[in-house]
Amino acid sequence: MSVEVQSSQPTTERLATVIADLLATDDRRCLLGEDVVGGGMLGLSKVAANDPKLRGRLLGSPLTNAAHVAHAGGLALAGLWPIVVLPSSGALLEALPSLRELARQPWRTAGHRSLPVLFVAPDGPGFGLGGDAAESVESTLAHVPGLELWTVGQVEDVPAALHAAADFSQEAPGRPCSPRVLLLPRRLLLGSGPRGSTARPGHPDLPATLAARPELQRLREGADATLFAWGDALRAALAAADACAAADPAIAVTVIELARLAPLDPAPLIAAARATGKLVIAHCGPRTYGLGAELAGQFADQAILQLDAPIRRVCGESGPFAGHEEHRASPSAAAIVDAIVDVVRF
Amino acid sequence: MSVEVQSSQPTTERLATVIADLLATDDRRCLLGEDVVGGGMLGLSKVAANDPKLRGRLLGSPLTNAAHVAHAGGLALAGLWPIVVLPSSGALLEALPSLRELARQPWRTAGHRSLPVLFVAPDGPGFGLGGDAAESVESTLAHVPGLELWTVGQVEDVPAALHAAADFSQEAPGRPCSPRVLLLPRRLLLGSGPRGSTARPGHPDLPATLAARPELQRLREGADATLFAWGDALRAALAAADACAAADPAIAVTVIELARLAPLDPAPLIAAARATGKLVIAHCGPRTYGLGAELAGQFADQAILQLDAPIRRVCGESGPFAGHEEHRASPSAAAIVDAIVDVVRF
Amino acid sequence: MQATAWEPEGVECLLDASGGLSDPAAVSGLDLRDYYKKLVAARILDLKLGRLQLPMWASSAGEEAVSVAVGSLVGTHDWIYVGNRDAAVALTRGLAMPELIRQALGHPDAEMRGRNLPGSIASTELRIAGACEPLGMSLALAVGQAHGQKLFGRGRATIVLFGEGATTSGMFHEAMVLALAHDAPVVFVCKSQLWPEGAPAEAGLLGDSVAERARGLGLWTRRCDGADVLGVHRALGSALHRAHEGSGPALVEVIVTPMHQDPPAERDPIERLRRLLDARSEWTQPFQDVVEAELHNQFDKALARLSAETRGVA
Amino acid sequence: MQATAWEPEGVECLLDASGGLSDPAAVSGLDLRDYYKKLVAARILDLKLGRLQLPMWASSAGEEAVSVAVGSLVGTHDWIYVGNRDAAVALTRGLAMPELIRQALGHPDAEMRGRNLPGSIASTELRIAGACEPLGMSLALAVGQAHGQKLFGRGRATIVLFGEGATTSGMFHEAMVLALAHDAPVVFVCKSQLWPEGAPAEAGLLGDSVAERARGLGLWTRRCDGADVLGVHRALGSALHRAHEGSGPALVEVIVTPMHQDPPAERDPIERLRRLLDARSEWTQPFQDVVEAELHNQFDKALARLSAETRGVA
Ligand SMILES: Cc1ncc(C[n+]2csc(CCOP(=O)(O)OP(=O)(O)O)c2C)c(N)n1
Ligand SMILES: Cc1ncc(C[n+]2csc(CCOP(=O)(O)OP(=O)(O)O)c2C)c(N)n1
Ligand SMILES: [Mg+2]
Ligand SMILES: [Mg+2]
Repeated sequence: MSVEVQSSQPTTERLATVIADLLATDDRRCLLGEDVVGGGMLGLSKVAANDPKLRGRLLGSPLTNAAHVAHAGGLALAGLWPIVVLPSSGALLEALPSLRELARQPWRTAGHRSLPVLFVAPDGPGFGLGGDAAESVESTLAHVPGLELWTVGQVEDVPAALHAAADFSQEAPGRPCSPRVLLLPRRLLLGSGPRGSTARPGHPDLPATLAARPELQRLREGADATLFAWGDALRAALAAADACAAADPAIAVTVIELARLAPLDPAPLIAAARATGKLVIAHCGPRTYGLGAELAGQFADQAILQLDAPIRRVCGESGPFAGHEEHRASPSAAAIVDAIVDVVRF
Repeated sequence: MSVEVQSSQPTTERLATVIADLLATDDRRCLLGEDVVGGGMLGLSKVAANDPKLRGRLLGSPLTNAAHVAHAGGLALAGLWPIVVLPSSGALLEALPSLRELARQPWRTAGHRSLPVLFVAPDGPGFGLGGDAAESVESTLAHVPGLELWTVGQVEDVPAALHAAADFSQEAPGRPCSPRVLLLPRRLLLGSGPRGSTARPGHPDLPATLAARPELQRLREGADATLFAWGDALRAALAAADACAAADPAIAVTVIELARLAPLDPAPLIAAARATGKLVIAHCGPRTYGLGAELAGQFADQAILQLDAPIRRVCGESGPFAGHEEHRASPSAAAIVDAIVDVVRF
Repeated sequence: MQATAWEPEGVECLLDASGGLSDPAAVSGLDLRDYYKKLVAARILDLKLGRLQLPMWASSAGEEAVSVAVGSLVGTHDWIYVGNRDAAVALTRGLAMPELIRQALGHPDAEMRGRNLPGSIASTELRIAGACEPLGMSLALAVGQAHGQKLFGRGRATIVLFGEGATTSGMFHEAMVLALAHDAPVVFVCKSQLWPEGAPAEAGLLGDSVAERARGLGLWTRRCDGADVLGVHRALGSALHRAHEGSGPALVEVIVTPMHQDPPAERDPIERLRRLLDARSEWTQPFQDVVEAELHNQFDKALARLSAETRGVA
Repeated sequence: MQATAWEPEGVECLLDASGGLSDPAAVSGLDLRDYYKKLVAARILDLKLGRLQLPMWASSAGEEAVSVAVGSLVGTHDWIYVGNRDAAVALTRGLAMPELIRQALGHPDAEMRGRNLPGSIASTELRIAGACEPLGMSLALAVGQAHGQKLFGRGRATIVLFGEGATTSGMFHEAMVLALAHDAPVVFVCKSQLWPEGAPAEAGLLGDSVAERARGLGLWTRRCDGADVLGVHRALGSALHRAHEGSGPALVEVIVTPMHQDPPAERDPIERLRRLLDARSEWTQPFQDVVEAELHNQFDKALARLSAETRGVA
């Protein structure tokens, strides 16, 4: 009687399946967060909470400003692989001293202690609440020495991104893990993706290990300009590239998604920049001191001979924003198109 | 009998005089910090503690992670002009949520509430302790929306920088003050300056108001290259510029000191960059995602037609550092010279 | 009357479940009918705001004893730091309904231009500061504000409202420590939500009562029952009086019973005072209807005018 | 003997000021002469390290009861999170002197490559974690470590050492809250420094004792006198036993008397145990001299070898 009519599934439901699978496939994993036992604020632990075998590893915590992050780090030091689901990426700023301490531990102990812990947090605009809940925190987190910072820009990639980020199998004596943050753009959390593509172990769509998730992805190919983007701005970037491709005359734009923001590997970015010499960088949050500045700085140093136009950064305005102003926190596709046309015609 | 043999005075003593004078000249001012009543960890409240008229406005606090910063903000909301002396700029990262809240208040209240509060903190390498005490935190603090961030690069300017930063006389209904941070490079705190040049009111050396302290200063003039630097890196930058001027053939370098790091006014920086097209940026702390990237990004956008060499950033290595490795946290004059020669000969 | 699982422990009782007053002298100066009107107004405001379908909206029905006591007792120069369910504080203190609604709607023309946190109503003139995002942050700001008031020697005080969930945060601890260290005239008002089946550990209730924990640090404290409107009024009045006098900080814990949990009628603070008034023949159904209608009208008119303006602009 | 202003209040006494033992059964399993040797070693280590003129160095003389109890009582699989004046924990637990000195000197060849905070001695093999920069941070890490131990079901525990100054920090509060919420096998050991004239408010002593405040949150606590070495041993032993057994977290507060403040002789923990041994004719001056000389020799040899190596390299 049941026919496969539902081709799409909300991102949060897809993530709930990934989380249950992650817990099922390695019993070092445990899940922390507010109300995880009741399914979690975003429903991400709903599937796990209904599984009696997994419930014991859902560790609900009292509300704290900073110690919950250190607590998770302590669990990792004890040999667990904690996954911490935060209500907002702002919670990572609130707990910054703890996060800094965790990220510093492998250095402080000269590699003797490992911190296989993952923090997952909704980031940037999307919920319409403004304030902290519209802020993109990557420009602050990228300065935490020793932290690994990942994000994701395409809604269909979100489950795979979580799956990969929760993999700490590369841990070995003398090869300590760094704590990891995965920022999930709020708009992607509100979206949905293909229902089939869950995280069942052995499912061909999913990377089995972190190594299988590339630090950057080429999503469009084009010789006229190179567009760098990540997180919530990627959607606008792809729309802009597609609009350019459809224009007359067409502009062919290479689009590069950055998945890992820290540590940053500039070499492939520089190579992509040199290939066209016409460069646009798009990201959420303010332009001033945004992470896009580092890319521009790298290109102005290492790709100067190929540069034959200004490097344009298309970003959000400077915040904070009220709920009704959230759209100002991210760049629009139109603004990105303008920047592309600008540099190509320069 | 007493002759003026002592021409120089330790920076901390000079600052202690400034602080006493600041408290004396406006009774809205109060001083917060650990052990301020006993003279303070760095001795900065020694002079004030000996003055019975000022002692009542020295407010010693218990040790807290974050609330002391919010507490100071509350005092400012009540109409005081608190000056908070912190043991380390790391304390501002530890209290980041409080600092973010204070900086957001003028926005949150649509300008109805003002926060005339100043945080003064030793920053960067210098004390030989490594870890937090060798970190330059400006790259993190520059992302706090609404915060005013100042630093100082020349030892003789330190008292004037404090004097100017503690001035909130521009406050007026409808013109709320933002909280302000003044980072004092640790090496300058260990140095000394001319004894005469204290902060007595009416002293001609001192700016009476913040307006009198420029956001940037041109410290050397030269047509061959432009060098941007701030904080602890300024000393190395000036040494590098002087070495270039003395070389044969001489290289004439314009040196620009940035005093206010946030909010950043790019226009004068871009003008200075365009003037030579040969650009070097020097600062402490890691290059990747450092504040120098924003300058490079601005120049790669707005000065592209004048750029005829790569933009070089000469910075510290990526930390953290042990105490014996602190020298790696700042750029050397030799590395800056190399970069200047590089871009000039390009 | 038999105590139910809903009755909080360790509280002094002034107005009992059947509306009996154990110490009439304690409320001698208070116009009880007027006070009742304020409570009803608070309840109706919550009802009306609830119908607006605002994002992140949470009802404060059952917490009126706190809002009305705070709004009535503070002096003109006192500051109040509110949370997200304290709209009735602004109402009681006299914020005009149109502005209250603009703020609730996050309207760009509101005093704070729609920048308040959802549910939080502020006013510079009435010295009501809105909520902060980080847990417990407004407690530390309030301590500084109170400390500043004390330094100006004005005999003024600051009240800060928060929930039991904040008491596990470090900010709560540090704020109490700073208040004690500086002997700041601040009154911490904790609205502790209790469920009959007992709150989960995550909700922030640990060890004994919040008031008892604060007392362990050296704070003057009171623990009262939010259904006992007059007890809350008395406790908060004492705390404020101490603060105004320069006797230092205090914490008042109020056990609030959310009405949406369908508690027995006597857990409703408004019903309790109604029973007292009724017993004194100071309550009638027409009186009730008039009080309710007044607030309904005020609200509906203000909302209608705002909608008209907004349409006019668009 | 008359109590002086140096005597802490609210503590149970096992070994009194004159070396009298109130309950001999409480230390029946303990080799007191051996324990005394460890205390002397701790004191001499402090003396020797003090002579190295290290940056930020602070003497721990007077705190030996804590270091030696911790170092002696922990199980092989327990973790200890130390502060900056706990070098004797590593010594008692058996860290080799050359490595201990390398770490104290911040030597690049030390296990942690000179990255420890000044004064902090760590060891992966001995499960000693070094100090953290943010106030109270190691408390929260220790809670997580202990919680992890419990999840593996191993009956292991974690001890964390800190000072009274940390107890005003939010981290202290949050760490206790998390330990309670997760029933983690963690033992908080607070070394409270008391001055006869009373600590300044800034030093972190507020309200009643730290132990009493922690008890208010629901923790099992003991408060003891750091001069009473056997009382400290007993209290810490009970706390650890509970943690190993799965009975949850505990806090042991020890009132320590810094020797550099020249307190009366009976405030010296080592002197107290000496009096007991002397009364039992188990102490002689030659015994004392041998114990001291042993540590001096060990230290001097290790330091000399290290200097030779360093010269060899340079
Ligand atoms: C660290 C952190 N986690 C979660 C939140 C989201 N949050 C805001 S208020 C709140 C409930 C706090 O409970 P309580 O203090 O009792 O407030 P009330 O019940 O009165 O809303 C939560 C979970 C937050 N602000 N900070
Ligand atoms: C917010 C903050 N202020 C200051 C310091 C510097 N500091 C480190 S330990 C310490 C003393 C803390 O006292 P206590 O916990 O009693 O430690 P102990 O006396 O055992 O050294 C201070 C002031 C810090 N780490 N964090
Ligand atoms: Mg609550
Ligand atoms: Mg201490």
